Order: sequence, then C-alpha cells, then structure tokens
Amino acid sequence: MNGAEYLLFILMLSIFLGFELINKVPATLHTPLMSGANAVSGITAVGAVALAGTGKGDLAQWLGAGAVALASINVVGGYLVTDRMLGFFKKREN
Amino acid sequence: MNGAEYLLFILMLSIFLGFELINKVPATLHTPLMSGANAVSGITAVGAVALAGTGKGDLAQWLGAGAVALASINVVGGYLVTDRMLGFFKKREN
Amino acid sequence: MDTSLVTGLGYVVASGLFIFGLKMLGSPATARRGNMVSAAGMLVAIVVALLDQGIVDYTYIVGGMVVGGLIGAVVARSVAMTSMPEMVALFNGLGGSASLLVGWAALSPDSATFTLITIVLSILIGGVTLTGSLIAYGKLSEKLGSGQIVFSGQQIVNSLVVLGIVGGAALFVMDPTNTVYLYTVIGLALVFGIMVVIPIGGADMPVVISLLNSYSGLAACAAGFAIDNNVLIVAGSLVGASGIILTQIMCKAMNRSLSNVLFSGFASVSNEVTEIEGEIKPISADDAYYILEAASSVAIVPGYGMAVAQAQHVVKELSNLLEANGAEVVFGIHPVAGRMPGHMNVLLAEADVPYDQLLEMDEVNPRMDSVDVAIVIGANDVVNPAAREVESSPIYGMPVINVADARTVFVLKRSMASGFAGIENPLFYKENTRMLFGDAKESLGKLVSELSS
Amino acid sequence: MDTSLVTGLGYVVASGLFIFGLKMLGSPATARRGNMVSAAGMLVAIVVALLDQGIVDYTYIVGGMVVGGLIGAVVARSVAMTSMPEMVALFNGLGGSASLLVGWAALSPDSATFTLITIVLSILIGGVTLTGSLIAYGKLSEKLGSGQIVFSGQQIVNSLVVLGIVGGAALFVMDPTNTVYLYTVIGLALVFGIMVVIPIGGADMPVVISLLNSYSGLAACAAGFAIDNNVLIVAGSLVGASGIILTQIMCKAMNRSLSNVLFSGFASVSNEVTEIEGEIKPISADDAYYILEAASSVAIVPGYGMAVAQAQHVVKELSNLLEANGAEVVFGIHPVAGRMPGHMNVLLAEADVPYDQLLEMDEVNPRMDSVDVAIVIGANDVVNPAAREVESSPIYGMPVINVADARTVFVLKRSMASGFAGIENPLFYKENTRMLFGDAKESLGKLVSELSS
Ligand SMILES: NC(=O)c1ccc[n+]([C@@H]2O[C@H](COP(=O)([O-])OP(=O)(O)OC[C@H]3O[C@@H](n4cnc5c(N)ncnc54)[C@H](OP(=O)(O)O)[C@@H]3O)[C@@H](O)[C@H]2O)c1
Ligand SMILES: NC(=O)c1ccc[n+]([C@@H]2O[C@H](COP(=O)([O-])OP(=O)(O)OC[C@H]3O[C@@H](n4cnc5c(N)ncnc54)[C@H](OP(=O)(O)O)[C@@H]3O)[C@@H](O)[C@H]2O)c1
Repeated sequence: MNGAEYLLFILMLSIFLGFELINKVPATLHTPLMSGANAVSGITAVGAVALAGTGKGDLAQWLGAGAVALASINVVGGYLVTDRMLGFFKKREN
Repeated sequence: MNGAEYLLFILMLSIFLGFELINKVPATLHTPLMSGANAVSGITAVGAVALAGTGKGDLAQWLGAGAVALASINVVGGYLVTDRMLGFFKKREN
Repeated sequence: MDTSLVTGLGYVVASGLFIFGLKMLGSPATARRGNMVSAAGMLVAIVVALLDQGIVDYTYIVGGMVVGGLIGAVVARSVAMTSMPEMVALFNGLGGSASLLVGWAALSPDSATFTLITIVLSILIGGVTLTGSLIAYGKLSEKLGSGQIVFSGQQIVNSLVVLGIVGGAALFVMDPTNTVYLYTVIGLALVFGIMVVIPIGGADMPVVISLLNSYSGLAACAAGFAIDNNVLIVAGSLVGASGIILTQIMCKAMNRSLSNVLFSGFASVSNEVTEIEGEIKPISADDAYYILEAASSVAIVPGYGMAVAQAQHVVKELSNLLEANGAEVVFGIHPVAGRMPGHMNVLLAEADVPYDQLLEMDEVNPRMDSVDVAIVIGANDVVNPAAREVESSPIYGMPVINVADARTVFVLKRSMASGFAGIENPLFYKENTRMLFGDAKESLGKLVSELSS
Repeated sequence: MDTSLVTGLGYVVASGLFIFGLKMLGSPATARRGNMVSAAGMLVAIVVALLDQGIVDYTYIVGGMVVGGLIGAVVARSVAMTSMPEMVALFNGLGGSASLLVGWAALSPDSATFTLITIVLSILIGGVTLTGSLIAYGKLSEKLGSGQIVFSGQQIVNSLVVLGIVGGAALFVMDPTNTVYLYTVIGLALVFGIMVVIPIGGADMPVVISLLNSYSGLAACAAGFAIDNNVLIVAGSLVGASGIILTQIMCKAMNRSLSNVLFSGFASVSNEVTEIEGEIKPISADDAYYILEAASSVAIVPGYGMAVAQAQHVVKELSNLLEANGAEVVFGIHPVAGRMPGHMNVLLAEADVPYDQLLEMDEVNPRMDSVDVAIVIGANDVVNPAAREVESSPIYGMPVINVADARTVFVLKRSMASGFAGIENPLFYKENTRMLFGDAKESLGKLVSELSS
C-alpha cells in the first residue's frame, strides 16, 4: 500500500470519531466547542512551520511565515478565549 | 514518515472509536455483540489469504491455508449465529 | 530509533490529546481541563514540527509565531462575551487563510497529480473560508450592513465564478508551473467566498460561520493530504465534524433546511397575515414585583435581547433575590436562543449562574406547568407558540420553550417588534401573558431594587 | 489507478462497513441489519485480499475457505441458544489459532526487527487465546470439570513459563532463523493459556472468554502490524475494545475487580456465617395461581436457572396468559443474569418476548414498588438483597434487582442451594417472599395450565 491509502484510512476513522465525540457535547457548551474547534483548526501551523523553515528565502518561505502567523493567532487566541469562557462555567456550590 | 507510524495512528483512532461505539451497545444486545465481535476477529482470514496463495507449497503456505480454514469458521459461523440470534429480537407489534 | 519515528509518535500523541480533549468537552465539569488537554496536544504537535530536521532557519517561524501569538492573546483577553459570534467568525477566516497559504507554499514544480489536487482543494476551501468569514464578521459586528445583498444576474455571476474555478483548477493541475492558473484560482476562490455570503441575512450568519468552521477543518485536511501529515488530517476532520454537527443542530432548531438558510431567507414567507385573538396586557414593574414576590417557582427564559441589553448580570441578581425569597429558580435555554449555539449559556455562566441551573429545552418543558412565573427576557422566536399551534406559520414544527404553560408569563422587551424570524408572536396576546415593556436591563433593574428593598 | 490504490480503497470501505455495522448494533431495531453490514465489510475485505496480485495459487485458499465455511455454517445453524457461552469460547479459540498461524506464516528470514516483534506478539497472543479458550470451552460445556484446578507450586511453574516465553521471544527476535526458539515460544504460549485458565472456576468463564475475545482482537492487530495491513488493525481494535468493555461491565456488575476474578475466587470469603432472620414460606403452585390471578402488575426476573431448565418458552406462555388476564407484565433483566452478558435477553427473544418488554435493571428498579407480584425464575445472586443490606457480604455494593420491593415475591428454584457466588440469600426469608420449589419449567408449567383452564 502507498501513503495515500493510509491517509484515507486516517481520514475515515477521524471523521467517524469526530461525529461520535461531538454528538456528545451538551448544548450548554456549544459556544466553547465552536471556539475550541477554531483553535484546533490552527493545526495548519504544523504544516506551515516546515515550509517557513526551509531557509531559502523564496516565496514559499514567506508564504509559510504568513501561514505560521495567521495560524498562531488562531491557536493562541482560540485556546485562550475558550479557556476564558469555560472558566465561567461553575457548578452550584452547596 | 514511514509505515509503522501510520499504523500506530490507525491503531489509536480505531481503539478510541471502538470504545465510543461499543459503549453505546445496550445490555440487551451484549451476547450478539460478543459473537459478532468474534466474527469480526475472523478478519485474520484477509492476512491468511495472501500467505496461502504464494504457490510455493512450503510450510508458510500450509500454515496460511490452515489459518484461512480456521478464520473462515469464525467468519461464517460468527455472522450466521449472530444473525440467528438477532432474528429473535422483535418489537412488540401493536 | 530514527527521527521520523519520533515525529510519528509525537503526532500520534498529539492527535490522541486532541481526541481526549474533545471527549472531555462532553461535560461542563471536565470541559476546561479538556480544552487544556487539547492545547497540550497542539503544543506537542508544534514542538514535534519544530524538531523536524528539514528546518534550517527558525527566524521566519519564530517571527510568525510571536506576531500571531501576541495578536491572538490580546484579542482573546479583551473580547467581550457578547461579541463571541463575530470573534469566532474572524478567527475562522484566519484559519482559512492559513490553509490557503500552506497549500500555496507546498506547491513545487515536481508535485504529483494527487498532491496537486489536494493543494488546489486546500487553496480553494481556504480562500472561500477566508472571504466568507470576513463578510460574516462584517455583518455580525455591523461593520457591514447586515441585510441581504441581492442583485439581478447574481445567479449568472455565481455560475461564471464556479465555472472559472473548475476550469482554472483543472488547468492548474495539468500545468502547475503556469502561475496565471494559480492566481486565477486564488482570486476566484476569494470572490466566491464573498458572493456566497452576501445574499444571506445577518441573523443567519451563525449557520454560515459554523459551516465555514467546518470548511476550515476540511481545508486543514486537504493541506494534510498535500504535505502528507496525519495530524492535520485528524485535527481537520474533528473540526469538520464539529462544524457540520453544529450546523445541523441550528437548522433543526430553526426548523429550516440548510439550503433554505443558504439560498433564501424568511423574507419570502413572512408577509402573511395571521389572525391573533386576545389583547395585549402591559404590566408595570411594580405590579410585576407583587406577583414575583408570591411566586414559589420561577423559570427564566433568555433570548437575544438579553445579549443586546447586556442584562446577564442583573438577571443573576434577580435570580439570587428570588431564591433568597424562597422561590426555586431555573433557566430554560433554547438551543438557538441568541445568535450562536450556546450563546445564552456563556453569558449566564459569565454572570456566575451555575451550569446545573441552566436547563435545556427538553428538561424545562415538562416541568413548565408547575411554574408560577416564567420570565421571558428578550426572547421572541424561541418562545413563539405559533410553532406548535399555527400550522401555516413558517416556524411551525420548530421546537420551542412552552412558557405559556406556566401560570403567569412576563415578557420583557422594548416594543411589539417581531424577532429574528420576522413573524408575529401569539404569546403576547395570551390570557396569562403580561408585557413588561422597556430595555431588559432597566426593567430588571427596577424589579431587583423593589425585591431588595 | 494502480491496483494497490484499489486494494487500499477496498480496505477503507471494508473498515467503514465494520464501523457502521457496529454503530447499528447500538439499537435492537437496527442490530440485525448492522450485522449484515459488518458481514458485507468482511466480504469486501476478503474479495479485495483475493484480488491481490501476489496470489498465484488459489487451491489452498479455496480449500481452506470451503472447509472452514462449511464447519462454521453447520455449527451456527445447529447450536442451541442455551449453549451460546461455550460456542463463543470455541470460536474465540479458533480466531486465536488463526492469528498464531498467520504470524508464523508471515515469518521470513529477512523480516525487520519491528516486524519480528509483531510476529512474536501475534503468535503469543494467538497461542494463549487458543488454549485458554479451549479450557474455557471445556469448563463451560462440562466436558472438563468446572472446578478450580490448583496445585502446589503453581505460581512457580507459571513464573518459569513466563520467563521462558520472554527469553524465547527475545532470542527469536535476535535470531529468527533458529526454529528452536520459535517452537519454544509457540509451545510455551500454548502451555501458558492452559495454566492461566485452569485455576479459574467454571462460573467465571464468561469473564475469561470476554477477556480472551479482546485478546483475539489484539492478536489480529499484531498480525496486521506484522503483514502491514490496516484493515486487520481496525477490525482487531474494534474487537479488542468490545472484549475489554464487556469484561469491565461484568466485573462491575459482580462488584469484583478483574484481578480478583482472575487470581482468586469467591471461595475465600464465602464461608462466613450470616445471621438471617425470618422463616422460609413455601407455596404450592395452586396457591401461587390464586395470587397471580389477582395481580394487575407482574415483573418476571429470570436468572441462570431459567437457562438450565430451558424454561424460556413456558415463561413466555405464562406472560401471555397473565396479559390476557389483564395484568401488565415486564421482564427485569440484570446485566449479568445467567452465564454471559445479555444471556437472558437472547433466550427470551428466542421465545418471542418483544425486546421493549425486556427492561434493564435501572428501568425496572424504580417501578418495583408498584408491582404486585415479582416472579424470580432461577435467579439468585442477581436478586440478593444482601448486596444492599449486609455490609459484610462479599457481594455488598453489587447492584441488584430489588424484587423485595414488590408486594409479593415468588422464587422458583429447586432447593435452598445458593447461586454462583455461593452465599446465602436473605430474600428467601423475607415476609413477602414465597418459595415455589421445583424445576422452573415444571413449576411454570403448572401455573400455565391453571391459568389457561
Ligand atoms: N442561536 C443561534 O445559533 C441562531 C442561529 C441562527 C439563527 N438564530 C435565530 O435567532 C432567533 C433567536 O431567538 P431569540 O428568541 O433568542 O431572539 P429573537 O427572536 O431574535 O428576539 C429577540 C427579541 O429581543 C428583543 N430585544 C432586543 N433588544 C432588547 C433589549 N435591549 N431589551 C429587551 N428586549 C430586547 C427584541 O424585541 P424588541 O425589539 O421589541 O425589544 C426581539 O424580539 C431564532 O429565530 C433563531 O432561529 C439563532
Ligand atoms: N452473566 C454473566 O455474564 C456472568 C459472568 C460471570 C459471572 N456471573 C455470575 O453469575 C451469577 C448469575 O446470577 P443468577 O441469579 O442468574 O444465577 P445464580 O445466582 O447462579 O443462581 C441460579 C439459581 O438457579 C437455580 N436453578 C438452577 N437450575 C434450576 C432449574 N432447573 N429450575 C429452577 N431453578 C434452577 C439454582 O438454585 P437451585 O439449585 O436451588 O435450583 C440457583 O440458585 C451472578 O453471581 C453473576 O455474578 C455472570
């Protein structure tokens, strides 16, 4: 087997898993879910890092650096704001 | 990345997925779940087929053929008996 | 142990952390730790990526991270909870643009066809997500008009854009060295994102955002295929699934199909005349106070108006005073009350309402008939009994909170204006309904001062 | 499109079908179709494997399939529902042996170390699963004595076997061409499977089977790593997860830890004397009939004795007659009633009891106090109130069905003998309990003939 099929496998499994897990998130937490998902989508930073570090100084590297910056906003901002929101949720103390 | 890591990914995702899905099977269906899982474990037939078909007539081929036979018992027997059991489960007709 | 195995293991761990984090989001008690687990996964993934042997120059990387990280931190610290919808829209657009850039940067003259296809996909999806989210942001933050922008020939323009995208993408895959094709695809993707979102009304933006959120996940997946990276695929799929599920939930709760949201509006059906019997009975804060004082069971049902009036803190005060007065107080939260899913929960949580007091629609409805007073605060559509009673109503069939089952209903709003769906609300004319007109925060303030004196 | 891509896609589809099938097992209404979907996945996987270009000779394959398939079909058609536990045990052993053979056959002198490790794992796990399951089969089907076989020095022998396995495996990985190491590992794995299961009592076999079921999944996973095949990994993980979850459920429902099941038994704690107050009140079928006739709400709680007596069909007859007589009849099923999880459900479903009449413990307990007559049929431990009342009882804390809350309880069993856990049951001495002694099928037969005359 070559790489593409492994990737398809991983895609299929993650999609199934995503649906199972997200269907369990209660309505109360849908806003944090949305901003948390946003933070996770900053994973493109991982791809961008390799492209921004080639040291060639060419267009690809500049594009990569831009992607790193944009994805970092997403990651840092997304996790922080989600944390801030979730920090509000408290159980009634008895 | 080489093959082994893809396989680890697939392993991790399937284990998570398996837990999510099986936790949802109601107690009523635990016996069919057990025999159905048994049938699925006959998947080794897939591995055995390639080994039994090398045409070399050597030990490996005989072992493969034995594995095909054993796994086939599992597959055919497992799915049939599960089907028989599940066939019993009926909703009350009103 | 070769480095590639370490990289691989690191990515497996990171993906596992994302999955675990998501699992922990399943309950308010573990959600915050879940978010941290997910963040830890991101950290692992990025550290592993930084250790990649192919990297020779860290200046661009560090520069990008510092700039982006600072902006993100500042925005996250300062944004008001009531502006969450537009913030999510904006961040979403950034995620899309990052995928666009990664796809673009991953392009090399000797890429295989399969890789080229995934590159085009990540550029396309990323581009549409970028401009679509920016328009959504503009409409939500009211920087752009929130109306639907429709012009004649729109369909034709859109068809041409789609044709151009398909053609450009095909040519690009066949000849990736010709940058004209590439720029055409990028440009048209950006235009398409705008075209798709402008005809949709401002109030439908949450659905759009959620859909675009799902797209940004798919763009990350496509980028993962392009650069052969599993962790992008796993994380992207999780985001994709999340967006799709939230979109479905919203559509279901509004009793509309996704295509209805995207391609039309309520406009076409809202101008019918409904005969409503009964009369409007306004009430003063004074009189409302006497009734509330005697109530032993109160249900508070907030809606978009509570967010507009920023009334969440005074609502919490009211609930405290009622509880001190011996009443049992619960909050009934409709899944699409407000302007994004879960909007009300975040606002009330911010005002220190414990989450076990926030009941979902299905929990609060069965006990509504034992409630003495239901207080509707700036909610309209989500408590509209027409959804249950008037078969010809455009929202007929939409699940609502049945406040009319309570002994008395107070409705706090400024006027008789209709809500987001633009339809009349027979609730206001019911025998047991009293209208407490005025800004929600002010009206509540009066009740609070009467109760606490 | 190269063939390897087709193979890959085929395996993706097959895995998707397994997952979907498992998802559909989540509800009795879709479970049967789910099993077919899963079987379709197996078909796809096998067809894809058969199309593999490396295959030059189909005779061995076809031969193996025909022989195995026929045996499987005959067994599946003829096995009685009451013998399901032993059949699952037997099939499980076969699955293990198939993994053992695949691992062995996959061995080639030039295998990489990683591959060798996975080969050893699949041989080891497969071997232990094989003999362990066979012993479990023997104990369950009473072909072997079902007692615990313990001898002095057992620990020492076991330790030596484990040492031998670890050493043999290490030597084998270092020098795979030396068949002595290989045969040592195979032999010791088979011995170890026996040694592990013989000291466990016959009645604990369901836990053992479920654990071994999980192992057979892990063996398939290991084989998947050995021959680099994703579909084995996915399917194996699903099986592994299923076995582990069922094991956990059983242990929890028995209020015992897994290590307690595997390494000790109830024996050590069961010989304490409990003071039980009250006296035994036997009842005749005649008198029981009069009470039943007047009952308007009946709960039937079956246990292992119903399986032994093969009484499921006459139970169904009784329930029909009671319903015809105007009573409401429900079945209360404890998760570990009988000798495998879900055992009672299958037997009652076979006797045409609709599944919506089969209530789980948590559903039936809250309504037990409005039940006129609870009929306990060959159940003992799962209705033992000592689990709630007697803190010193070994089953204290185990969730049970609270039949004593019903107005009257009939207990149908042959004697005052204790159940599987070997402890006294205070239920039999309660004020509202009546013992209807005799074989369950016969006692029920008498009730049925009285009710129908
Ligand atoms: N949450 C989501 O995810 C989502 C997504 C898409 C669509 N939607 C839609 O949004 C709507 C949400 O329903 P909803 O009941 O929350 O809101 P709504 O139906 O839009 O009604 C909000 C009400 O609040 C009142 N209001 C506004 N400002 C106020 C203030 N300062 N003080 C007091 N009242 C004020 C308005 O009446 P006055 O002007 O008279 O004060 C208005 O009738 C639904 O139709 C839903 O389908 C929601
Ligand atoms: N289901 C599982 O997955 C599983 C797994 C592991 C362990 N277990 C254990 O198995 C036990 C199951 O409990 P249970 O209540 O179902 O069974 P039980 O406690 O084993 O009791 C069965 C009773 O049935 C009676 N009986 C046997 N043959 C009979 C016949 N022909 N007619 C009438 N009565 C008959 C026996 O009493 P007489 O001899 O007096 O007739 C016995 O007391 C639990 O202790 C559980 O922990 C179950």
